[in-house]
Amino acid sequence: MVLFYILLAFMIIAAIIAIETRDLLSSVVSVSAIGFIGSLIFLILQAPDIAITQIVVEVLALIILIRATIARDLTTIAEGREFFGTVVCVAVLLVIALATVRAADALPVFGRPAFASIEGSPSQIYLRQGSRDTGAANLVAAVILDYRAYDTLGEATVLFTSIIGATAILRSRTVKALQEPEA
Amino acid sequence: MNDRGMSIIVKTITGPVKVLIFLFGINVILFGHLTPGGGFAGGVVLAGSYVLLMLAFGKGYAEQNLPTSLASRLDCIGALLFATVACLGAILAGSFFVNFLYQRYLPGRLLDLVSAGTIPLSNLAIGLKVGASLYLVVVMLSVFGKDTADKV
Amino acid sequence: MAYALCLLLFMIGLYCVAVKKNLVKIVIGLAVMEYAVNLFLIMLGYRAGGVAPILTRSEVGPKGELSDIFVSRAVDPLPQALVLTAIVISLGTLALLIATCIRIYSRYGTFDITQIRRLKG
Amino acid sequence: MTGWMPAFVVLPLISAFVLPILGGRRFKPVATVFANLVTLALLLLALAWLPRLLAEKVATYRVGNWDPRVGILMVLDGLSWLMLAVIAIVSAAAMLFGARYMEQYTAKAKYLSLFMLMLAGMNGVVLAGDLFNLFVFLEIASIASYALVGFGCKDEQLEASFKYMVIGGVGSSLILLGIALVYGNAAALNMAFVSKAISSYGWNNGLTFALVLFVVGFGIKAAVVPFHAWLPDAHPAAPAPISAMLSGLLIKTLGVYGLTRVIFNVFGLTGSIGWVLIGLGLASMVTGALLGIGQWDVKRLLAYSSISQVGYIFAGLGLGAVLLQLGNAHRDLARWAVLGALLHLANHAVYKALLFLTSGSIEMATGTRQMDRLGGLAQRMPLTRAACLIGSASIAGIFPFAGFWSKLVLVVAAVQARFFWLAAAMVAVAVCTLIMYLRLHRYVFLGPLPESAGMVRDCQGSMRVAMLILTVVTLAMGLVLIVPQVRGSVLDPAVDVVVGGVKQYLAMLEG
Repeated sequence: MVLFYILLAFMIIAAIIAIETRDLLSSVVSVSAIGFIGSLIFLILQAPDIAITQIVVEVLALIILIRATIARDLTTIAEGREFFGTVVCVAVLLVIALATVRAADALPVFGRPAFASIEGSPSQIYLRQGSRDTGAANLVAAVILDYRAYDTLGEATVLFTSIIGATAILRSRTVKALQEPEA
Repeated sequence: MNDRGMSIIVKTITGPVKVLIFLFGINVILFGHLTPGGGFAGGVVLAGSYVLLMLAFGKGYAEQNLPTSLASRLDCIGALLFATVACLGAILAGSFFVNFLYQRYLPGRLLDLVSAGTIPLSNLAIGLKVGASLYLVVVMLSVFGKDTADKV
Repeated sequence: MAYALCLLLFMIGLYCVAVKKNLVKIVIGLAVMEYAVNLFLIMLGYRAGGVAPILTRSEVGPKGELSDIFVSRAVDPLPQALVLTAIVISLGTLALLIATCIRIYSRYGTFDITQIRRLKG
Repeated sequence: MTGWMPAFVVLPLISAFVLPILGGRRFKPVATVFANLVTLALLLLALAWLPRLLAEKVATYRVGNWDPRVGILMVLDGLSWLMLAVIAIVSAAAMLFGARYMEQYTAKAKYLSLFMLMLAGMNGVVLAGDLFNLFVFLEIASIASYALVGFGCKDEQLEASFKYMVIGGVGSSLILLGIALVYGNAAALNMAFVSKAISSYGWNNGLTFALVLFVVGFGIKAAVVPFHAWLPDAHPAAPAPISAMLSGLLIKTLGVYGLTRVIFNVFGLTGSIGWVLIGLGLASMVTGALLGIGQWDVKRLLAYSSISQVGYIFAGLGLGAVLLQLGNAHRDLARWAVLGALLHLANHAVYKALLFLTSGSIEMATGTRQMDRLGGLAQRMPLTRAACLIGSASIAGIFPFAGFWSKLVLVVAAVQARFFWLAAAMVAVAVCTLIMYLRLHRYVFLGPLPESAGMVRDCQGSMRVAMLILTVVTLAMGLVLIVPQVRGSVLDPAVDVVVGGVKQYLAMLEG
């Protein structure tokens, strides 16, 4: 478990680097570093499905992000908002951070999740009857494609929407000549 | 081997490596219900193999290999396949998204390839859809602005 | 303690979106926020000394009944299903954001908000 | 009949998948007609559902025949039906209007597909009985609207869409964090089981923070005042039928409906949530009206007035919540307040969409939206003028028109509940709205015809039909309140759901 905390600390450091560096390319690289460390953490947290998906999605996200920054505005970026605005933002964020920490304390302790203690919670049913109801050995796939397949239909549609949207925005010929509306 | 794309070394390596990546993607999709991974992860790996091809050999070569119009059609067909699997559940077994294959016709034994009814079919449909659409986006992103004169 | 670190990551992402002036930096801030939420979801389902919720030959008896050890030690599959969806949603949003960034860049030649006149706040 | 419930979501989804294939050069008219047929079919399906809804209050549909504890449940009750009907009417009219208006843009197949996806997302949100399912369909509708706002690819449209994406993305992450916190405490995602777990395991500050996250997340989607920064840029930049859908439906379905479902049916009324809603509503009302008066761009004026009208709805719901918390003595007064808010929601969706369609036809005819360069269009565009007149009369709350009735109910409820300052604020904002729209008419329709507007003619074909439909519906909305049978069948089930709160939602799912 110590490894988990070390990796989490690396993630936070990488996030701070991603935000504070002036050079665009190095901040893109450190964001994908967060993604890769994240997939390692998912492995530690016994979520192999998510680790595979995270690594592979991270590779494509890196390609997309680099595509946006290569041969582009690589010069140093004008520094952030004037000092006063930053201080106000940091103050507001500190208040929100305190509220989140207090809320997180109310959650069950990190190692003992709520579903274990609550009798008859959905996850216990998935674990106990998952393979018998759906026949899938990988219970996560059982949950995704049989118990909650409606979510995955929505999920496939989200990706479909963003692809159609991206191609619509990136089309080269956008507006026909605004001819007078014919009779 | 025109000059677009990367150096000669990368091009020679890309040939066999692309096939391996593609096979790995197919493996992740097909065994989605037995081993970790599934439609999404496998689809992204498929897209990765074609993106590697595009990066190594330049956009023209990749265009011949998998034109964007075909990719957008594959995207729509994959999504339609997944929707029809869901609607078949509604028609054959009463309610939307029922795993009719497993519950009615083809239970199959646990832990062998053909065992979870419609789950592998849905995995295939999602893998096709995710692969085609992500390849399409990466090509559209790299084609934009480079050679198309920006006429609005 | 672990939740606090994860939510700290969320705050860093929120800070970046709120303060930074560069379009790509804002997109990076949004991506960091989504990583933090995904991590938080998986941490909710983790069970100390848990086992991945995937059945292998050893855990399944001849007639397909499950060993009790597996059920009592396996990690929660439900948040993993949610995170799989959330990861692909964040990829979709990222693709759309970058497409708009590139289009804006081809129009203004810069990623900086101050030069792009109409963006307020 | 219950078997048809998924059709509300699957029909637009499948047509969204088919349209890009169908939308080739020579198939464009076929694609447009197909899309119009789909929206009309949804309208008929929604209306056909009404008699069944009156028979038994709630229809639940188990996706995949799974027990609600394990699988996903689709729920259609009074409130969802009201939203479905409003979505169906406005989207049918917007699609009809768009069939002709979008000729000036390329890639029409992609526009139709994105329109269908937004429709499917909104129907999915309204029918969702599961928290994460609500989030996924909320995400579909939002991403489709991000792309549609930036559809024109001109400078300000791209910036507006980028800003909308960033703020919307932050909102979605907050909602997902809220759902994660709720799951951490309740270990269930189905709304009924979450509310049962909350009531049985008691309230801790994790749930309070989750409620705050939901209010902020849905508030961003509903463009309430502290988070309204994106709306005045996004709505004018979108093409006219899309800004009609955005202003009329999206902020209501994603923002107001989501918040109502979470607050009234899942979390129940605790603490000062009622006062928070009233505060948000009041702030949006006043800011929207004050900022709107100074605008010179027609669509920006309409966008600011959307913010202030949503403020009315929030204030009405907040008033209902506060009265419900005071105990059963005020129950029927709370019913009146919630009835006013829901009626205002339906009214505003219809006539705001009409006003945006008229602004679209003005823009198409004259090519500009700036009021100082327009003028005297009354003679040249009679139908648009009539539609705009009726729309602005009803939004300003003039007697026989729809807006008057809902504002009347809200003010009466506020007065009877001894909230005189709230009633006074509502009346004051109504006066500001009246000034806003008189100014709109003065500059756009009356006055001399500028010489630059050479060959201006009224809109043609399907745009005309769409505006006619919405005008007739706006006039008919007044009857919804007066005629008791109509009110009994349309509005009362929705009000029962909201006022019934957690207990009724639980009883419904167990039954």
